[in-house]
Amino acid sequence: MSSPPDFDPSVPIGRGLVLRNPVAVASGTFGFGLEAEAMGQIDHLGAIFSKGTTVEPRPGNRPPRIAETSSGMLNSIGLQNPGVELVAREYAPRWADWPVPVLVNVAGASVEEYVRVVSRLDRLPGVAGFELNISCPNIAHGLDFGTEPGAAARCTAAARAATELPLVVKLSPNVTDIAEIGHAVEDAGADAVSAVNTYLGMKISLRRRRPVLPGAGTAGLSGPAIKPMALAAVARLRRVLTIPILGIGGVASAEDALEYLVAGADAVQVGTANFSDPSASRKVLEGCLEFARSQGLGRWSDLRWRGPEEAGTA
Amino acid sequence: MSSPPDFDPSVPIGRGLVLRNPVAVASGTFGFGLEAEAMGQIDHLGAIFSKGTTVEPRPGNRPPRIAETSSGMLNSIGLQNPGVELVAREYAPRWADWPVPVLVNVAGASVEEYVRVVSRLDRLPGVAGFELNISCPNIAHGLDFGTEPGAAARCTAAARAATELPLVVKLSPNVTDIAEIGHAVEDAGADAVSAVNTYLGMKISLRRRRPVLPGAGTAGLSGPAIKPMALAAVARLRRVLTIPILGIGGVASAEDALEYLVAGADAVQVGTANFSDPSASRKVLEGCLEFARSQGLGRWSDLRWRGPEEAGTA
Amino acid sequence: MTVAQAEAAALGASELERALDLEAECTRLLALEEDLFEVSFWAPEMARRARPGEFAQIWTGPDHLRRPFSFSRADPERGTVSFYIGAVGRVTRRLRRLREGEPVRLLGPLGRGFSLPQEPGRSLLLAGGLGAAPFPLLADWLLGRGEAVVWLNGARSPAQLYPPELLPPGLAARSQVTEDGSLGRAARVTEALPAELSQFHRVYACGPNPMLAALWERLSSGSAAGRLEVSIEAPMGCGFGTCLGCAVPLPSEGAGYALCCRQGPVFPAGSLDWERLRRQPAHLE
Amino acid sequence: MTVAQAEAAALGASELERALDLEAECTRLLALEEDLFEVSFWAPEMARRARPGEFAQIWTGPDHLRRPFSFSRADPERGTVSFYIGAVGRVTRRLRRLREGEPVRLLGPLGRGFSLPQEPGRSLLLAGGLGAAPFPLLADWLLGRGEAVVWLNGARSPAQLYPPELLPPGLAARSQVTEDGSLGRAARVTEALPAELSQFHRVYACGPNPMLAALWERLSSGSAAGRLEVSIEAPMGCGFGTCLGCAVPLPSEGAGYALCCRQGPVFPAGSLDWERLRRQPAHLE
Ligand SMILES: Cc1cc2nc3c(=O)[nH]c(=O)nc-3n(C[C@H](O)[C@H](O)[C@H](O)COP(=O)(O)OP(=O)(O)OC[C@H]3O[C@@H](n4cnc5c(N)ncnc54)[C@H](O)[C@@H]3O)c2cc1C
Ligand SMILES: Cc1cc2nc3c(=O)[nH]c(=O)nc-3n(C[C@H](O)[C@H](O)[C@H](O)COP(=O)(O)OP(=O)(O)OC[C@H]3O[C@@H](n4cnc5c(N)ncnc54)[C@H](O)[C@@H]3O)c2cc1C
Ligand SMILES: Cc1cc2nc3c(=O)[nH]c(=O)nc-3n(C[C@H](O)[C@H](O)[C@H](O)COP(=O)(O)O)c2cc1C
Ligand SMILES: Cc1cc2nc3c(=O)[nH]c(=O)nc-3n(C[C@H](O)[C@H](O)[C@H](O)COP(=O)(O)O)c2cc1C
Ligand code: FES
Ligand code: FES
Repeated sequence: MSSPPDFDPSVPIGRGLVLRNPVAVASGTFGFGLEAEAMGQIDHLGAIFSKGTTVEPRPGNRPPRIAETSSGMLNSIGLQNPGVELVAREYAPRWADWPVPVLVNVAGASVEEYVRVVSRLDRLPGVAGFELNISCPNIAHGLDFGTEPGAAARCTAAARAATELPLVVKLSPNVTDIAEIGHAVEDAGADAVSAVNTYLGMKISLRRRRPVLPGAGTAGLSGPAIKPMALAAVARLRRVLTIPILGIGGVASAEDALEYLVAGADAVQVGTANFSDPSASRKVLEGCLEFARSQGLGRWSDLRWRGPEEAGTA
Repeated sequence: MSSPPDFDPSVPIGRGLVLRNPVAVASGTFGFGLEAEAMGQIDHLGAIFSKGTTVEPRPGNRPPRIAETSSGMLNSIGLQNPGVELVAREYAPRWADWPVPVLVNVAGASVEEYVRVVSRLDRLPGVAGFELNISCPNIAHGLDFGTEPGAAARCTAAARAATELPLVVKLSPNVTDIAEIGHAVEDAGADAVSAVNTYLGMKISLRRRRPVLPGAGTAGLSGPAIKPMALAAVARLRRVLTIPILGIGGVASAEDALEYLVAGADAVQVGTANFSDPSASRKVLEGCLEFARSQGLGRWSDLRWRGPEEAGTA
Repeated sequence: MTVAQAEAAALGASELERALDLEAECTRLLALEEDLFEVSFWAPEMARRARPGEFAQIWTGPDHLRRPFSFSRADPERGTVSFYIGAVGRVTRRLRRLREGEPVRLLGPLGRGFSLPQEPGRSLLLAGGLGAAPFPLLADWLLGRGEAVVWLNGARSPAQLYPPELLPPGLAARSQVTEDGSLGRAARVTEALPAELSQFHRVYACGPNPMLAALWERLSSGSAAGRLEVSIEAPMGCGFGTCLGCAVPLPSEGAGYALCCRQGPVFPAGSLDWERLRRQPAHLE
Repeated sequence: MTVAQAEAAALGASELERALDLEAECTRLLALEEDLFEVSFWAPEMARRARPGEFAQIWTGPDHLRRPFSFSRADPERGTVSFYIGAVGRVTRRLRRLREGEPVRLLGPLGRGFSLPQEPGRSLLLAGGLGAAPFPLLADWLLGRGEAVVWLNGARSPAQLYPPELLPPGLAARSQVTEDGSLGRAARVTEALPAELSQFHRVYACGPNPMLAALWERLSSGSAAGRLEVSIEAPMGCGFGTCLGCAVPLPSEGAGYALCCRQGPVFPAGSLDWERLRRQPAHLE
């Protein structure tokens, strides 16, 4: 995929890691990249964010695990993953040969668990960096790190101490003020933030008179429905953070991605759209490059909105 | 509209106010009821929640004020309203003749402003109660009362002291834990809560490289897109509150309304759906009554989900 | 007029009283150049009620808000109403694919249309691109009342021009301008105004905000100022006065906003704040 | 098999390698009783690749996730694939309104289908309602390999029964049962099983989970247990193994879940946890 002449589509996201372009794929929507690699569907990507990885293998939540909603979907996968050991031994070596950096999405029930996952993978060839998932709404206590600035900072600082690789922290949108959390993790050493993870939601089965998904019935909402909220979150973060922001939420087209860049993101991650269209991220990238070409962009940040010129209310 | 035999469709929401049925219309989506009354479109309603009313008339935000999103809409009306004085003198006397209770949605920039609106309308014929809008995201400081339990409680307590009429408090969903706020306002004397108001969102114009809506570009997201989140909020509130809950968010059909009753609401408010279909609330009610009949419901609360039977994760 | 006065004035005067909300079948879709088309629906009672400048809210399904379109024709004899539409986005593109017999929901007539002459005289119709939409119906009514009607048809390029062959017969005069000059004079509508504006008893204009603002600038100081009526667009949530979304700025600071759907979409040009209107995005998003 | 082993086993074995993602035009829609229909698409290469029990993900537009449907027929000569579908919700209702020439997107073939005989013998096909969907294609393949095929066709009522006139020619035997008895015997599929199950080399079943669970209860202790293959449904996010949404419970506690889209949708009945499957809503929401 060629870029427009005199246009540098790359995006630095910290510690020397430069994405070739601003289109990545979001954790949990691309597995560990192996399915897509087999299809030849990874070469164009700016980065791959792996499925959330924990110390021990996790079987995940009992089914059903997903349900569709208006312009969105709910998931309660429950961090099904083969555990860090298998990721280290089987997946990382494969990633080492790929032309795309893979950042491992890390989850845990305690600061110590986060650190153990990071330490095990640190400096392994194939692991380009980490994305701390302090915001997964699907496991007990998963929320706490993401909703309290102190806890978010502690988790970030501990991971920071365990690696020299780029450290991205993925923020929860289920908070009163996302900027407060963003600020805390920037101070604690995050190289970038991802915004956002899924929104807490529920689907009800009227026939069964209970939630569709098991247990408490809550799950994470993603897809086009959340884009307006995620854009607002990114714009809010841009006001207070100096580090790069990876915008996430309902990106399905180049326009969506470019809107995130306007709102203040440095790059985007394509999530749910990968499910309905396995080549979504490729189309997003192609459209973005075409836009840059036709608009004669100098760099992506030319697109960025610099804030309101005038007062907010009339 | 006839109810099934032996079925009582009414819903008490506190202080002796009993809605004939659980289908009301949401503040800001039905004006002050006058347009609909002229069309003969109010007789079926359980209640009308008026447009947000402030002490002084407000011209509202500058346009554009609305934008469509995937399965939702953004609004930044900015509480345009004619002020409490006109509501008291011109509207309330008309409401007094209506077969439907009208609750006035109250907004303000300080506790004192809320109290002044409530005091002016208290005991006026035609005013059946109040809904405190402590959650409007569209005016400066509007958010504060709704996002901090202490402030929410103070505002509620002050309004409580100013009226013996039913007092409903409308909660903001833009918080880390809505149950905490709900708890605070129940303790402070709210007779019921409405959940939820709009979610903070933004739409970007790629062509203009800025938000579509003026000022900071943020606005309130409503419509089917938010239903899964609002249902989760209602279910969460049901766990901790004893007072009635009015469920709001994306109700456009009888199924939607009944889902809220399953999740724990006592009644619902139809909002954005009134715009695309002026007879939406009538259809919602008819469908609910038909469902009650066909399912042989004893009362609406038979529908309510009582919580997970088993552990949340497998 | 203050906000409070405006609200009071509106008391009880509901536009919805005369609106119909019905399912109407497509009777004809005339595809025109580029993405323009004229679509007609079977809605006899609405065809009888529709007045020039009024609009209907069209709904093609539960997944979107209704969309406003001016009546471009209303034929009580055939029982049809028609709309002249540009396929610019989701719903208009869906409308363009309508087939005969397929239904949509129509809510209308809504809004306040053009004021019509008590006694015949001369009218000037200034159409910018899609702004021509309400004029076939307006011309019908004017001509029916014995008015002499001059139609100035403008657009950026011929493909965006209201099709000359669809112009109503019986016009006193018609002229075409395109900005690129490939059809008619190379000019903007505002540059091609007849020299003697004072001869017109009424001037009606509809088109992009910048065109209308430029027009007002030209006319505001002259004798035609009080005779100019414009049809304005604003994004609409409901179309019938309850969402307060369709605010149109009024000139004096305290006056606030008018509702496009209820006090408009047709306004006397002098009643609006052109300074603020001009700054508003020409093409809304 | 532990979770980790399962993951390791799947390494590199991507189902997507042989899947096509293409736009395909509807060539025929056969409306059947009630809300059932058979719809065919022009997709020659997919028709060549499709094996019995495999499925495709259909996409009708950007506003929903894809939906999985088993191939009911695949005709490499005509270049078409067909699906037997019940209009139960949003997308299936949209599919039922497809007209000839209208396109959808198809992603497939996906999944692991039925295992096929190395040498001819006797097969029993047990279809419950819509569960008949994969069997026309399966019967084609079996018959083509000289297999003797018995088809037991069941449903709640005749309207839900796979249309007898569409059953493939050449079956060794066929029988129909409906729960209400209005067509064929009044029985559930599980009550109408042939007495001599041991005569069958293979038993294939597809239908609602409670039917399959009841079947497994009947067969699990007998000699046919190891010969039973079932096609299972699970709500799917992607259909190709990345979302982990389509979990199907495996029996032993530590084993966790299989992915319906990748390790299924056809499973040896003995490999699944029927206790948990039975409790899962029969008709997902
Ligand atoms: C009173 C009134 C009368 C109108 N009459 C006509 C008419 O006769 N013929 C006609 O073609 N159009 C008319 N419009 C504009 C028409 O409503 C919009 O073109 C339509 O809503 C676009 O819908 P969409 O889903 O296709 O576009 P969207 O997908 O919603 O948007 C596509 C593009 O159109 C722009 N747009 C959306 N709504 C409006 C709007 N209200 N005004 C201007 N731009 C908009 C968006 O900003 C975007 O750039 C009228 C508008 C009003 C308020
Ligand atoms: C591997 C596989 C093969 C399938 N093959 C066929 C087939 O050949 N023919 C056929 O008609 N159907 C088949 N299904 C089921 C089919 O996918 C669903 O009927 C379809 O997804 C419903 O989509 P909808 O938008 O119409 O319904 P929705 O509006 O999404 O839902 C309507 C109703 O259908 C139920 N439903 C939705 N998805 C499923 C599902 N995956 N399984 C069961 N119920 C569901 C919902 O719970 C709801 O009650 C298959 C499913 C799987 C997993
Ligand atoms: C099925 C599914 C699984 C997910 N798993 C993870 C995960 O393991 N870790 C994580 O940080 N985010 C996870 N997410 C969240 C996504 O990475 C992304 O933040 C979210 O889906 C919003 O983006 P979207 O609207 O583009 O999907 C998951 C999302 C989905 C839909
Ligand atoms: C145009 C518009 C104006 C609104 N104005 C108010 C208001 O004045 N006061 C208030 O409490 N809520 C207001 N709301 C919020 C609604 O009452 C409701 O809480 C929200 O729209 C969610 O419900 P819905 O999805 O059914 O629309 C407004 C919503 C819309 C769309
Ligand atoms: S469009 Fe809702 S008030 Fe005008
Ligand atoms: S449907 Fe996504 S993993 Fe099976």
